[in-house]
Amino acid sequence: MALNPWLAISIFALVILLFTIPLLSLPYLIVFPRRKENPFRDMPFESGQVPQGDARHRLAMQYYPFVLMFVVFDVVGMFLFAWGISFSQIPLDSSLVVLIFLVLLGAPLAYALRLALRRENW
Amino acid sequence: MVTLVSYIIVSAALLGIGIYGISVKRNAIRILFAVEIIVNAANINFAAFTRYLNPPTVSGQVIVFYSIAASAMEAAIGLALILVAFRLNGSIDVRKMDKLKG
Amino acid sequence: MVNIPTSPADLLPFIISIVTSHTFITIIIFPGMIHLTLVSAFLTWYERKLLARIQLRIGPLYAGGPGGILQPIADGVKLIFKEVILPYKADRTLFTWIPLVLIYLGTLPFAVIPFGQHWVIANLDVGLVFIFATTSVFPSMIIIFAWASNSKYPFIGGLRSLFQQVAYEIPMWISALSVVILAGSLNLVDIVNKQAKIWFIVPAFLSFIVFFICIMAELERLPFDLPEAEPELVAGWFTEASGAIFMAIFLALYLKLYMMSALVTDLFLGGWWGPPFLPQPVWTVLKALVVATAIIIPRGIYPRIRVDMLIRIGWTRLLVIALANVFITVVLVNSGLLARWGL
Amino acid sequence: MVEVALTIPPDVVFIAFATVTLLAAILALQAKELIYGAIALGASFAGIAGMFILLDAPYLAMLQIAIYVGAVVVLILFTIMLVRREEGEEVTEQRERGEGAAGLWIAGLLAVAIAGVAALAGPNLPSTPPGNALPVSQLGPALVTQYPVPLLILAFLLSAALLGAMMLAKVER
Repeated sequence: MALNPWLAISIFALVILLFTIPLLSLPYLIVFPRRKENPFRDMPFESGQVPQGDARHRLAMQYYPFVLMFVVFDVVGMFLFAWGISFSQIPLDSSLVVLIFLVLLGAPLAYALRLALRRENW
Repeated sequence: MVTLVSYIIVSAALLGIGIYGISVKRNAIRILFAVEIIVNAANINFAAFTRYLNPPTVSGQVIVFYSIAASAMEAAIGLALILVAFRLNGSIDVRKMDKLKG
Repeated sequence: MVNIPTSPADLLPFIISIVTSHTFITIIIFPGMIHLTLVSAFLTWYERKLLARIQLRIGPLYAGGPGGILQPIADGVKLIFKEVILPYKADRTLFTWIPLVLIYLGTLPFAVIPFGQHWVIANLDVGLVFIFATTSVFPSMIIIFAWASNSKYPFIGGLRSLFQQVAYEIPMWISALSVVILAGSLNLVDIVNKQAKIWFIVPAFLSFIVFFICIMAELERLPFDLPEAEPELVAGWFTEASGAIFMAIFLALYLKLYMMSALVTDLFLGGWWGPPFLPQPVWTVLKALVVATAIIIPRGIYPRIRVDMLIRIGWTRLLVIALANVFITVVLVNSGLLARWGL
Repeated sequence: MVEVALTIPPDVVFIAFATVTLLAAILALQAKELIYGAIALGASFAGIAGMFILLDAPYLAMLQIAIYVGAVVVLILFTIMLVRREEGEEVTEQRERGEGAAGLWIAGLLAVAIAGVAALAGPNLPSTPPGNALPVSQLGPALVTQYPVPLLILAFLLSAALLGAMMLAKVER
């Protein structure tokens, strides 16, 4: 007997909730009501140093181009998957479009990488 | 009973929320949120209309495909612009982006 | 169809019919929760024992059973009753509930991973994309958790984790694409059924290598464990996690390890296919454990690589190799070389 | 015994997804901290993905989650963390009097107008979808045989966006 797969997934999701909610409610039920303020215990862990300044400081720019490239290639990946499922049903000359698509994206990717890997840009 | 009209109503409500965000908010990132919400409202309509077409077709789904890709790129460019504006003005408040004002 | 009982006499048959139904067994017992809890607990013990053996130590020993195999239970009891320390100015809501989301993201993909012809929770047509969609939510949750704990080590670790997972996700997908082209389906049951005659590791060997390297990076395993480099960052993005929260994150990470191993098994190593003296699910679990061993062993052997090398490998080498694999696969499929295996 | 078919009741699920989508969209615009706003935006997109599943477009749903929740939200979080002030202050939303009410009025009017027109046209619109939905494998052929030109234009769009955003964000020297 086959259930609708999405229904099965939602039942599974509910079951996970039943298993994990008790685990993570414990801090709310046991720990947090009895907390006493203790500035030394709640200090962020920095190997014994006294923390200086805010931890959420402005982060380094050098990771930004890679996140950008990820967004672009996420889209490309999803398009390629849609083409890949039905590769055998598509005539080969139609698949040429995908080849052109990838070639068109190749040069920008190379240039973007060149920009991204130069440390003085960020 | 879920009909085509229910999807259109949800989409119209999302459009309303998005337009409210664009017209009232001052934070550039929130305006970007609002634009994304509006694009998604349109996507719901495309997917709903193509599902209710007879004979069935996937054209609407393909349009949503391109629309999602385009709006992801729009977010990338928009956020880069916000970064530049922050670097120039020290703020992402759109009312303060008035360098051209005499 | 479900028979709702109307009289007390019907209650017992009703419960029996529910408990013996395919849905209940798959969700609660076999590919579902009990199996997952047991295997992920086993993996925590197994990793410690294996690393100890590699480094000529003994490892867990005293917790009972052969070789201290009950160690995970002792650990779990200890961690549940430990105090949860909330760092100064941390965001309490996000700090306590993001681990739940992480467990969710680690467990939900098992809904579509088949362990046997019928041992699958949901026979979903877009199964593979479902897995990729759920795993792609990991990086944002990690960076939010790191931000919420308001401490410097977690924040740096979270950033590293983010850009590492982001860099290796794309080559991973694209190397899986050649499997999709070979099988002509995104349904994992169909993909494994196509491997009855030949495992996809043979026609798509390079893809397998790329995929394996990418999941090592996705799982933050050595030599790619920069996000939790102990000498530099204490414990990376979960430095501030303690007690039940630490346990939840730990569980989520081991679930993800097992999930990726099972995924490799189903995509490349023929899933449940094997000599018929063992039942199908046993083959899948055994192969997945072998893959997990292969993922764990480098932790005892190799040093970690540098950040810039990590980026270079991911975005230049692996992406190009993965794209080249797609073309190799297209040529292979079209040349008819694989026709004798029905591909 | 009463036999009941175990299926998804579409009305309940639709209402649940619609509520999640709309409430999360409102929260995305109104949450005090931008980080919470970004998370709420992700939840809203996930709700829309649920609606795509109800509309028998599971591939679109997965695309929505992978691209929006997986990639765009990461980019937004990253930008939020980059534009924080040094002293840790978020940009405040100060608003002149009457502005919020006016925006709400216009947006509400527009939404009600569209919904009203749709409801008036309701009897003429099809109320039930045609029997079988098309399988996922129909999407690929439509993409490369019916719409190849948009695909190539998309390649230009992607490269322009990638290089443009990178050139904008890089430090001028």
